Amino acid sequence: MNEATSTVTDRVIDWDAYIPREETQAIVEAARDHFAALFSADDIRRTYDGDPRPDLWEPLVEHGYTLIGLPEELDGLGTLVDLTALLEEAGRALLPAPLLTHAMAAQVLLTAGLLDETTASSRLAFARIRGGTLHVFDGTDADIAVAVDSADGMSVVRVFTLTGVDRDVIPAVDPSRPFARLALDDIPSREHACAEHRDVVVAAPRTCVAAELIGVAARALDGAITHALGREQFGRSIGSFQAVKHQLADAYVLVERARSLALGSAVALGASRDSAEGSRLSRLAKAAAGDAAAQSVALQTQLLGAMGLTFESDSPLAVRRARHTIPLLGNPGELYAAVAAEALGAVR
Amino acid sequence: MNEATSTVTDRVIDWDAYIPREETQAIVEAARDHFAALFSADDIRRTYDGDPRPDLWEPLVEHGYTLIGLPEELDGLGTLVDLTALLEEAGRALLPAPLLTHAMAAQVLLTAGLLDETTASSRLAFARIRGGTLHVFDGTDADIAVAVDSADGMSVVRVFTLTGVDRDVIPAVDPSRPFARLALDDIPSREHACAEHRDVVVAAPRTCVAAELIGVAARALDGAITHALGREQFGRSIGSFQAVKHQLADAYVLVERARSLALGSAVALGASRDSAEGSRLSRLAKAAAGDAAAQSVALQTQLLGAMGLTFESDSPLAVRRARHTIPLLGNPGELYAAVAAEALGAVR
Amino acid sequence: MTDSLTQFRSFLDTVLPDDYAVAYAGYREDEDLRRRFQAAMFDEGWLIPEWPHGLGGRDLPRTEALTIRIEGARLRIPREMNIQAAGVVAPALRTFGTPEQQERYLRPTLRGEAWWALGMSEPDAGSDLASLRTTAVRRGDMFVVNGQKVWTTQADGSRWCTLYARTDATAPKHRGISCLIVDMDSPGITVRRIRTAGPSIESFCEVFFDDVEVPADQLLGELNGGWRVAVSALEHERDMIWVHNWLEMQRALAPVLDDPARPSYANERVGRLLADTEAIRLTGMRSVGARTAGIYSPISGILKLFGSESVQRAAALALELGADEDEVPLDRFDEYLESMAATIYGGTSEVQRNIIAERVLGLPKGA
Amino acid sequence: MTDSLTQFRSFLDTVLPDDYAVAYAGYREDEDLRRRFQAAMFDEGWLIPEWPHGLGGRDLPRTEALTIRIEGARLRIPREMNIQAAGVVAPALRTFGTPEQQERYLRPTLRGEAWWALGMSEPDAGSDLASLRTTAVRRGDMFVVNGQKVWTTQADGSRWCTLYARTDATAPKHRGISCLIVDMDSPGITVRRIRTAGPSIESFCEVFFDDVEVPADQLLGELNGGWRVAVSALEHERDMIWVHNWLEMQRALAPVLDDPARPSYANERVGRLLADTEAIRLTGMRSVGARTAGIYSPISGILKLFGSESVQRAAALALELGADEDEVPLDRFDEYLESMAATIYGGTSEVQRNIIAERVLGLPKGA
Repeated sequence: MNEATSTVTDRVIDWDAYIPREETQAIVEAARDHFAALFSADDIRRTYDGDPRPDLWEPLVEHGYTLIGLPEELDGLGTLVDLTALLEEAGRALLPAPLLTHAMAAQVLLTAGLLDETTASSRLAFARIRGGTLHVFDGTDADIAVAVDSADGMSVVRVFTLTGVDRDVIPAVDPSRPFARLALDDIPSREHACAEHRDVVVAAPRTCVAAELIGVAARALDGAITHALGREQFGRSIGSFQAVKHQLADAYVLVERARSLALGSAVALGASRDSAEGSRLSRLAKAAAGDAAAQSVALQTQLLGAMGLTFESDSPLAVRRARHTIPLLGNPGELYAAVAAEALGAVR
Repeated sequence: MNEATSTVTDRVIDWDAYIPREETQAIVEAARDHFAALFSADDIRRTYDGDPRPDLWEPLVEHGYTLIGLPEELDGLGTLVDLTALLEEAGRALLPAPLLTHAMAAQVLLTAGLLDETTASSRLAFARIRGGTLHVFDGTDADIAVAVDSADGMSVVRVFTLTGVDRDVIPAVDPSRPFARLALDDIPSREHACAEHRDVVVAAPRTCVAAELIGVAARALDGAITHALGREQFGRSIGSFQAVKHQLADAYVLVERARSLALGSAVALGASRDSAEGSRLSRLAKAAAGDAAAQSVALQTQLLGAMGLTFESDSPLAVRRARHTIPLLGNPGELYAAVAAEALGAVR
Repeated sequence: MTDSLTQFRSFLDTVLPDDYAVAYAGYREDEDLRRRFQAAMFDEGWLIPEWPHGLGGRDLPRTEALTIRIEGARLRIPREMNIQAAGVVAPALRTFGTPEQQERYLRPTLRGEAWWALGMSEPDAGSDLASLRTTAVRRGDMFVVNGQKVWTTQADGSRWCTLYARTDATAPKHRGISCLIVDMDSPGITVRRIRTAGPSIESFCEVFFDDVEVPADQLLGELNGGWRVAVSALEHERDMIWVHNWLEMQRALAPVLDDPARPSYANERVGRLLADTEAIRLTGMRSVGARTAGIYSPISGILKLFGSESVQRAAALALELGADEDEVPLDRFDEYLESMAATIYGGTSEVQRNIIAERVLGLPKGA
Repeated sequence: MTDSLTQFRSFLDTVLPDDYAVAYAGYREDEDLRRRFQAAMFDEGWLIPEWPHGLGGRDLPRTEALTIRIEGARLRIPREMNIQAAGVVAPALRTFGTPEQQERYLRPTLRGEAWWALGMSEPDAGSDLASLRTTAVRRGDMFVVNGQKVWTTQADGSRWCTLYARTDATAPKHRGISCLIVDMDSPGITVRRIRTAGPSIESFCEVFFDDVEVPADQLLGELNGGWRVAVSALEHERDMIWVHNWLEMQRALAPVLDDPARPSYANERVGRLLADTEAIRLTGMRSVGARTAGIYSPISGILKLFGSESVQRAAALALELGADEDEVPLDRFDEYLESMAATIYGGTSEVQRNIIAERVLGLPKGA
């Protein structure tokens, strides 16, 4: 069957990329312990009452979290896979500190070739231009904001120096992660044209958002399971009700589906930051993570019942973090539809 | 609040239209008994082996089923609500005779003002023009076929005289309901321009399709429930498993959702055959009926397990009837999307 | 238009501010208007139009009364401050109350002058009323109440409470429960407010009862007949639930439909929700129609589940489509949060599915 | 490209017709080709590449063998005629068979020369193996078998059967079951073929056993150790399940993606299925990766449920979008029907959800 072998793409499967690495696991465990020591759920609640925790940033820098996923020549360590693993832990902890936005901005600069010692050691944030203002995601204390605009199938990366510039804090669905708003005219900035499509430039940041949402989803699912095991109704643990079990199983499938896509995306982007494959997988991963987070936090709330609607439980914290973060870089429906509209012919 | 009362539409709710009528119930009961006496599930299976039942038509005519929903001046009786109730029974029985296609064609002729004593007493069928051929739905024995085409926001109703014209029988997903294919050149036909949009002209036929699909869905749901009550697994009736109960409850909601929309559509079209409201509700009803049928037959098959995949059960009969009929006059996704695309501003 | 509808509109013109139709959102927080409005509704017989004159009604036929209530809801008339007073407690008082109780409580309850708390949920029972542990022990001409209620809406502002307590510890679970009318100012009652997840979730309280004395004549319904009172009270508002959900669907979808930049990819989901909207209305009407004809119809059993889940899907879609790539509008989030509560209150969706499966489809009880 | 992949491609070039890549659909019914192909795969060591030379393999590392099998599936190499022989029975023979059994059965089983039926399901037990009622009673050096099996695939063409029967009526349900190798030509066996819902559903049979004598040395595994044989046999093909589902997703979606008239309203659902497709592949690879590292990973537990339900959704979408307003393509319907079977065979989706909830999430057994 000569025709078959000559017309198909050669495909050697990189099984090794999917073997869990001990280094990744070490980062996960260290971060989990560290976040648990740094702050509690009550600290998150207090940020809702206007008591932010800017003091959390320095320990994160000291522990080297801001270096993960950066190149060695900038003192970086670990891979994009390690960064997503770290951000999943940040999501699981509902970290009330701007690690995600920092990582997103750093990844944009890295893809655009703009990351250097100065920017790598600044407090970065991801931002968006809306009319005459700059909206900085989780950016009340950021020194540098990074925004990516589309321009004729290519993109423009804008780097804003925020140090010393006045900013308004905009209330957000997740009060532990407020927006900063600044007048564009006030901010010194540089523009860098980039030959890639915006979806390529934001592929790594999208994967970062996906990772955090997966962590939020996993936390909500764990919370739901713990509740289902402990709570009795009609004389039995509600976790023994088949309908509850099946809902939890379905949510678990959604979480692992997203985790697989996020891993695939990080592997593809780690191999080639401007690959179409990476851009595509990052959108699917982000969409899947949004699904998983939306579904898991809703399920936790539903299972907890009235308690899930109060701050006696952590459920509203997870709902707010998930709903605040899901639209970032595109909501699930939008991303799925965009990938489908692009897809012609064979799936791969 | 003068502004409120002057800006809102007056709306007197016609509660009476939703009070069940004894006449409708009588039609339902008579048809149920009659269909049960006329044929069995084994007769339906035999039509799959090329043993059609043209002999079922005459009894249907004799019992007056073809007159239901027609105007009194044509010896008709009952309302469009009665016709949908009858067709729901036909769907429930998986009637292997062309009552649905006849009713669809008659309703088109009625809306277009083309129904007269001759056409009303002929064997009618609904059809579609594809290239140079006419595809007649369930039309191997039809004398007259009716097709509706779009033309610049208006429509053209075409009436074909099939008597004596040779036709090919096209195998269909539901072999008890084959298509007939005829060369257009061979068929004498008349054309009638119609000022209404095609969606208006086919609103009543769409409601008829919805009604039949609701019957199929109800049959499958009943079959699933009966099986769940009788079948034991792991030492218990599977109907006592909560996940099974919840799936059946959800399917039941889908069936009643469709039934409500079909009734609303029949009431609106009965009040005014060319109302935008009736056209809109008929599309939603048809979409909802497609959802209910697809879901219920899949659930029946799933609950029956391997048996559901064989002709030892009725499940494949319902699956084939549902899947054959669902795309007729538009699949659910298409209809939902079209109604949404039209909708601007307030829902009503 | 029927006469009563014309009269109701005239009444609204008289009692509501001129700009109410366009500015109703701003009047939502106008507590004074809300109080005055409820009193006027009662006085003029529009509060429960099918009830007798003098009791907030005008003896209208059931469907005509429902038309009035739908019209009111559609015009977004001011909400009652303490919705369960007229909606849940008053019907229970009318059905089960003694003449003295009706004389004392009905009027202030219906006019909105006195708020009520519903003392049902408990820490370890949740929505499972039959498992409640709060006890009421007869001592002389008093019941002495001990126990704890949770998730009690507006307990901190309520004058009275319909308290469900166990009065016979030896009877099967739901047979030993009675309903008592409790003065919330009684010694021994402590109320603790619980912070809710957002402003759209009505305040909850924990209520502790420590040797609270309740006069024996404050028993509502029969001794150990509390189960009947509870079931009857919760079923009274059934029609208003579908009307409410139908209007909530419209409210959630309106900004989506109005959005000129609505993306086409979501049209299928939008259309599905439009079908849900109409199906809620039509199923509600079928249910009323069957009741009018005196025919038993199982479909009213799906209205709560179908309606509340549809509203949640609509609110989620509006939330999704309302986000401007990164910023989520706070009001749409609040509405989504409110819709999450709708599948929990008054019997969770899981309980509703069990009820449909068992009572409508005839499946056996069990897990 | 690895050496083994190059060699495998050369092998395929030699053994398959020149036009196979473009005409594979037409070769699906070519039973002669399918038989010759399986024998060649065995002889050249490509059938189970991780197995030893001489047993259909060439001692390849696990992942390299999987690469070969994925490549074969991707190129749509001819299907085995009796898929369970090499896929289920051979691994069981290798793990549990006596040297004599392996000597006698392995080669013809792997080469496709003798078909096997799997005698598991029974009329009142379904997928609940522990409840089976067929008995095998020891009499001298024979087991005497009585009972009935249903839903037995290809029993009418099979030479042998792995029959699960109760050998100890007093033991707890799953402890009293043994696996016997039964010659289907034995006196007392009656096979009745059941008509399936469509050509894409493999033929089912009922098999009746009436005092069938089976030599005692035909016991596979230990006496009363049938449960272990069954579990092990069904788990062997786990990796091939995700590869199969991944390719089925592509096959179902290809005509949808290729359709120039694909309606945009369905794009969100199409995109969701594209995500499912990639997630099946990536979850499969994660599962292999964890096993390679010797780490326990629960994710393999979701592959069956997630894969088969995704394939069913994809087939339903292809069916919906393939209909030309009124006419449904028969081939897409057949594929949809086949996808309905995938959520039933080898443990229904309901059973899979229970397993995930209990074994992965740690929820209690119960209803």
